[in-house]
Formats: sequence, structure tokens, C-alpha cells
Amino acid sequence: MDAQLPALVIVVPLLAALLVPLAGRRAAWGLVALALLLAFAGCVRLLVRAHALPEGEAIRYALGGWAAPVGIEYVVDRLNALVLTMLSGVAFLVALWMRRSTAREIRPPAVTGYYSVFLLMAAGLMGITITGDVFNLYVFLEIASITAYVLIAMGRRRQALYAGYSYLILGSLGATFILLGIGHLYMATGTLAMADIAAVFAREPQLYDSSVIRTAFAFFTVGLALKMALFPLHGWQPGAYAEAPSATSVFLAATATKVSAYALYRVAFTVFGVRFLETGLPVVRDALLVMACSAIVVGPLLAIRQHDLKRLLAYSSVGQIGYVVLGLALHNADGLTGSFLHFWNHAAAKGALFCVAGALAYRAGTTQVAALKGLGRRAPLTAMLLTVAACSMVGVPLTAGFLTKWYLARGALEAGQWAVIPVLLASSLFTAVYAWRLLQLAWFADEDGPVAEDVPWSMRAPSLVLGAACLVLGVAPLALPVAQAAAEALL
Amino acid sequence: MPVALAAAVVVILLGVLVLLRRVIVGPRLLDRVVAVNVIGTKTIILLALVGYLAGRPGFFLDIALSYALINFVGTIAVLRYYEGRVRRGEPVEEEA
Amino acid sequence: MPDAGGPLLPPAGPAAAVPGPAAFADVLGWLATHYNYAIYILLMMIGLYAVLAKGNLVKKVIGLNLLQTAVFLFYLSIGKIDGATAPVVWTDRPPGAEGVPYENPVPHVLMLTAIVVGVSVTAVALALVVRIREAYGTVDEGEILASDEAQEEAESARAEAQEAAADAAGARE
Amino acid sequence: MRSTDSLIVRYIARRSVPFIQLYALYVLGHGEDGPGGGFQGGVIFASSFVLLGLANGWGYGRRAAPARLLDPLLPLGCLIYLGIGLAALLAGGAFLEYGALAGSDDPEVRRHWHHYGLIGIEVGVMVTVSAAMATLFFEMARPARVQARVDRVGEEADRA
Repeated sequence: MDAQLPALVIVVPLLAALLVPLAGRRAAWGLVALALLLAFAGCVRLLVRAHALPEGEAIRYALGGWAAPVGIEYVVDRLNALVLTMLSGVAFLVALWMRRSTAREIRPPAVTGYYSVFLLMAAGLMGITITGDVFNLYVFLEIASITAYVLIAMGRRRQALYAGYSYLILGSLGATFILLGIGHLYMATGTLAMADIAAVFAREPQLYDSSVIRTAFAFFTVGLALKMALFPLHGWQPGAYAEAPSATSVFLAATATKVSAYALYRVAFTVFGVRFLETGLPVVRDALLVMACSAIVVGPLLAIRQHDLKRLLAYSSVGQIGYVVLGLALHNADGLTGSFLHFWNHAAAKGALFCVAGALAYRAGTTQVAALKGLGRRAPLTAMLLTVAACSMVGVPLTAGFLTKWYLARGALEAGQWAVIPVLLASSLFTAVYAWRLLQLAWFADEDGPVAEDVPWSMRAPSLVLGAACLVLGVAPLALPVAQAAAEALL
Repeated sequence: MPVALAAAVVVILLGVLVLLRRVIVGPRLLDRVVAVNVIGTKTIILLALVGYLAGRPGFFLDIALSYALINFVGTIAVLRYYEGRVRRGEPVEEEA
Repeated sequence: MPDAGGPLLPPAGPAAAVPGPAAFADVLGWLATHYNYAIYILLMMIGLYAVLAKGNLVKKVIGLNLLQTAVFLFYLSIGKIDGATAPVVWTDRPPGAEGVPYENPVPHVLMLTAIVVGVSVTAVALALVVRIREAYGTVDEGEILASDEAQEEAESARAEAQEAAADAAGARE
Repeated sequence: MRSTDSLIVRYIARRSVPFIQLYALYVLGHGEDGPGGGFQGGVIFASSFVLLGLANGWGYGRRAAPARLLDPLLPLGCLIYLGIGLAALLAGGAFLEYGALAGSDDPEVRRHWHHYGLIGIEVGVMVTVSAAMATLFFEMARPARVQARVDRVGEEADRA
């Protein structure tokens, strides 16, 4: 079975997604949790195995027995083992968390459908991460996106429908650009397997000067930037996160845009090669640097003005995706380490924060920031969670967010990009402003809300695990060697 | 033989051009629907001719058959839309 | 037919730098050999225009479909080989057709998948439009946004009124 | 959607359904050596129900392809696909390596089983595609009065 793991981690959630509508309402949730637990266990095993391999090697799995340039190949190396573990872990926690939340927010006849689509989306995101074929990447990207449109549009208010529609239009636009990028790449190299394309580039370095290749890279960058809501292209994202059902928001915010960012890393480093960033099309690298930096500053700045907690967190995500992309623009070991750390750190912090928003929606029926008043007295554990996650977003030392900023700052100094340091400081400042507003309301506002009890344990426990992860990842050097190994493997 | 086939293709394409004018100018919706339907019929013949020109009629005829089916269903769908508007007394023609 | 992998643009010589009859001839020559790019870019721009500029949600979906179709055409045109036959196994080749090559089947297969993806996206989009029409009574983007705004204003006004009433009650006590 | 006024259209639509479905099966079987296969066959199969719904009214078509039949078929087709893939995996091959289903190393036997596997997944694809296409049509063309009934049932379930 061990040899079949790369296929099984995708197939098991997929199989469960198909069985859920047949299993009926009672067994559905158990099936979701079981499938995602198995997938998580498989991903952890893959992570361990990928790190046991010597440098530069990866676990390869040929689907249907067809070897790579002809068939589709799943590849697990150090980078995507890290992303896979994050994805399946968050998916499992959200699956635990969402049972009570969906029971309240989704109409009962639609709940099994919701679970099924949720599993499909998890499988799609994991497929994007694990595949070693550029066209397969597009297919999984679309699976994950189409299911995301559906999951968002199932929100309670009618605005959710329009939010889902806007995301659909812009997401499909991005996907079309990615498809064009793949087409140009295929036209110039005649192959679709990532490793094979990289081999063609190694054989014929003059391809880097070809306008077809440059067009391909530009299309990939724009398409994936749209999908990951990088700053000037983030228009769809706040509405989508704010109007979606709580469970969708938690999962989307913690994983979806980061997987698109991962895809950009994969395309830029594995397919095109790091030399292309330096010599082939440096203007795109510089543009990414500018976009990431402006996202880092503008995202929290926009978040300060919001009155709805979910919308506030969505704008803060606009800023956070900048940290994930910054490493790509810096492309040195420390910068990449910082960004890879952020895959885990941001998933934990933003997941925990959206869990708080979901708990608020569950108990108070609203996600207005004002509803946080007196949270510290009513629900001390949830308020602690909010505090820890918010500190991690600001980057307080001993939390996970600090490590990200520390390594990104080191990477920026190494790359000679001095201007990045004030950007990071300003962003921390702005983040602190809105975080303080939330914490002040939660702990010091002396008005008692109408509700005097916390959410049920099935919701509290998974969110506390996410909150604990913010601390553990910050204090214990758990993620650091993993991220550093992934960064070194790419360069 | 190929010359005759090619000539037939050209004639049919000319016919399509003439019909396209009817699709664009109208003036009535029914004119457009009939014109589109006739273009569909011509497409079926065109597919068959191309099949013989390529020397592989076997599966081009399959495609033509499927196209004929879809064309039929499509025309019915458009006409049902038209019928519904007539029944409800809504305007069927675009205002000029 | 355009050759796959050929240069996208004519070589930039001194003639190309100064617009003149020679540059014009270059562009014409490029069009003659690479007209598939011209067509797909034109179709794409029409689709993009519809997606961005039209207010009707259904028309946006049509624009999206046009955009995708343009990409399909682009893919199929790069798989074309001059004088080749359809990439389906040709068992009963007539005499004289032994040397006829097949076209590149890979773009066809890719587009088959992409068409299925496109159909799914269109289906979800249309389902959403149906639901939007039920919820808002219109499929016009401007009217939807205006309706949302009116709702938000009414809600915030109601919340303010409630707060004011609570304050007044607190003051009386 | 009411049925059309034209008797001819209604009659022809009803009578052509079996021929369309037979043709769909022909297209399915032809997938290996001609233009055809699961997707195409599935769409053509579904078009017979679409035609019924268009010509003879929404209710007439929906009775021929009721939701309680189509809804389980949707995941079932995919399950056939995944099931064959997993069976190959359990038989010792890679996921979707149909040749492994043979359980023998004889290339001739493996080739046969490769074909059986292919036909099996094509059938799965056809089941899902035809169910999906018919469901799409009937759900989107759903008349307002049926929608109102569905909503009422949903609200009752909400309260329960």
C-alpha cells in the first residue's frame, strides 16, 4: 500500500465524495471525517518519506502504469509534501468543525450535497499540489474552483449568489489565461510533464529568449495571480469570503489561495527554472515583488475600515498572500523559507480567526465586529484563540507569524531589497491596529452580550488545535527544517 | 471526382454566405431561425463531403449524424422559446 | 498552415523600427503565415469585452464561452499538420494513402477535457444566474448592486434606530 | 414548460427517443476506433430526454427521467470509474492500470483486460454524463410552480 499512497490520498476523498450522497444523511458526516483523516495520515507519511529521500529526489507515481512524458505522473517532493500536509490537516479539522456549523447554516436537504462538494474541493486542491503534469494541474485547478463557486454560493444571504458569480467570472478568466500559458508552453517544448519540460529547457537554454516562452510565463503569472487574489486582482475575494457559509470561509481562507501560490512556485521553479526568473523575464519577477509588497501594505490598511469580521479577515488575507509570494520574488534560501513557513503559519492563524467568526455566527447570528463585545467573559477560550491568532498575524515574537517575517526580512536583506523592510514593519503596524480593535472589544468592552455560553466542543476543539499550532509552530522549531529543506530543494 | 466534390463544397459555402445575410438582417425572428436551421442542414452535407474528400467517409458520417440530431433538438429549443413568448403575448421581435 | 513553435513576431530589423511600406509588408507576411494567432486573439478580445463590459449576467457567461472557444481554436491550430488526417486509427487505408501522417492528437485530447471543464463552468454559472434571478428579480449587474446597497443601508439604519432606542431606554432608567 | 401545440413535433419526439438512445449506445461502443466514447454517447443519450422535455412538456420528460433515478446515477457512474481504477490497484498494478486486472503477465491476456477496463470506464463516464446533462436541463428549465413546491417542501424540512 505504501507505494500506492500518492494515488490514494487523492482517490480516498474522491471516493468518499461519491459515496456521501448515496450513504444518506446520518452516515455522511462520519464518512467525510474518516476520508479526510485517512488522507491526512497518508500525507504525513508522504512527508516523512519525502524527507527520508536524498536531496533532489522525489516520490514518483505513474497513473495507469504509463511513465511520465506520455502518462500523468504524481510527484511528491519536499515542497509539496509540506503543502499537502497543511491541506489535508486543515481539511480534516474543518470537517470536524463544520458538523454543527453547517447544520445551522445550510438547509437540511442540501447538507449531504455540501459535504460531497467539500470533499471534491479538498481532493481538487490536493490534486493541484501533487500532480507533475501541467495540464493535469489545470484540470485539478478547475475542479477546486468550480466546487469553490458552489460552496460560496450556498451562503445564507442572497449576496452569496452574486459573490459566487463574480468569483466564477474572474476565476474562469484566470483559468483561461493559465490554459493559454500551458498551450504556449506545449507549443514551444512539445511536452506537458513538468520534469520533461524542465529537461527541454536544460537541453536548449536558447528557449529562454523565445517570445513564446515569455508569453507562456506571463499568462501563467496573470492567471495564477487572479486565482490567488494577489493585490490588484483581489476584487472577487472579500465578497466571496464574507458571504460564504462559515465552514467554506474557514477552509477557503486557510488553503485555497495558498494552493494557487504553490502552483506559481511550481511553475516558476520546477517548470521554468530559477534561472528564467533571473535572466529570462526579470520584469515579471520585479512586478511580482511590487505586487506582493503593495498587497502586504494595502491589505491590512483596507481591513482596518471594515465592520464585518469576515470581510475584515478577508482583506487581511489579501495582505497575507503577499508574504507567500514575496519569497518567489526574492528567490533566495531565506526568503523562500519564510514564504514556505507561511503556508503553515497562515493556515493556522487565518483558519483559527475564521473559526472565531464562525463561532460568532453560530452563537450570535451575526459576524459584525461589534458582536465581539464581551467575548472574553462569555467565551474565554474563543477569546484566547482570537488573541493568539491575532498576535500571530501581527508577528509578535514566539508566535508563528514572527518566524515568517524574520526569514522574509533576512531574505530581503540578502537580495539587497532594502525597501522590503519598512514594508514589513508598516504592515505589522497596520495589522496591529485592526487586531487591537478586535482584542479591545473582546476583552475590555464592558458590555455583556445576550449569549452566555460558548460554542459546542465539536467546534471548539478543532479551532483550539489551530490556535495551538500558531504557538507551537512559533516556539518549537518544528516547521523550520521542513521549510528550509523545501527551499534548498528548489534552488 | 475530387474536383466535383470540392466544387460542391464551394457551392454549399456560398449558400451558407447567402443564408448568413438572412440570419443577420432578419427581419423576423422566424426568418433567422429557419436560416440557421438550413445552415445546419448544409453543415451536415458539408461534413459528409469533407469525409469523402479526406478519403475517410466512415466516421465523418457519424459526426454528421450526431450533428443532425443536435441541430434538430436545438431548433426545437429555439422555437419553444419563440412559442412561449407568443403564448404570453410578449414581443417576439427585437425593437429596431 | 503556420508552423508550430515558429517565431511569433517578424524579426525586428531596421525596417520594422520605422513604420513604412516594408514594416507593413512584414505585418502582412506575419498575418499570412500566422493568421490562426490573429483569429484567436480577435475572438478572445471580443469575449473579454463581453465579460468585462456587459451588464447582463447571461451575456457575461456568453463572453466567457467565447473566450474559451478562442483558446480551443488556438490549441487545435497548433496541433495541425499540413496534409495530415484525423488522429483516429485508420485501418482501411486505401492504396496510395500509406504515407499520410496523423495530426497531433494531444491538443485534441486536451481540448476534449477543457470543453468538459468549460461546460461545467457554464452550467454552474447559469444555475447561479437562475438563482440570482429568483432572489433579485433581475439579471442586470447594476440593478443587483443597487439593490444590495439599498438593503445594506436599510439594515444599518434599522440597527442604528435600535441602538438609539436602547440608549433612550437606558437614559430613562 | 408546457407541451408544444404541434402534434407532429410531439409525436416525432416521442417516437425518436428509442432510436436516439440506440444511436447513443452505438457511439459509446465506437469510442475505440472512431469518433465516440462515453462523453459523446452520454450527451446523445441525455438529448433524448431533453427532446422529450422540450416537445412534450417538462413534466412528461421528468417522468421519463425522474430525479430519484438520476440523482443516484450521478455518483454511480463515477464510482464505476473509480472502482475499476481501485480494482486495478488492488490487483497489484498502478491506479487505473487496467492490464493488471488480468492477474497474469501474459501480454495477450493483459491486452484483453486493458480493453475490458477501458470499456468499463467508458460505461461509467456515459452513465454520469447522461445523468448530469439530463439533470442540468430539467433543473434549469424547472417551471416556477414546481420550484414553489420544492421550496415549500424544503421549508417544511427546515422546520422539522
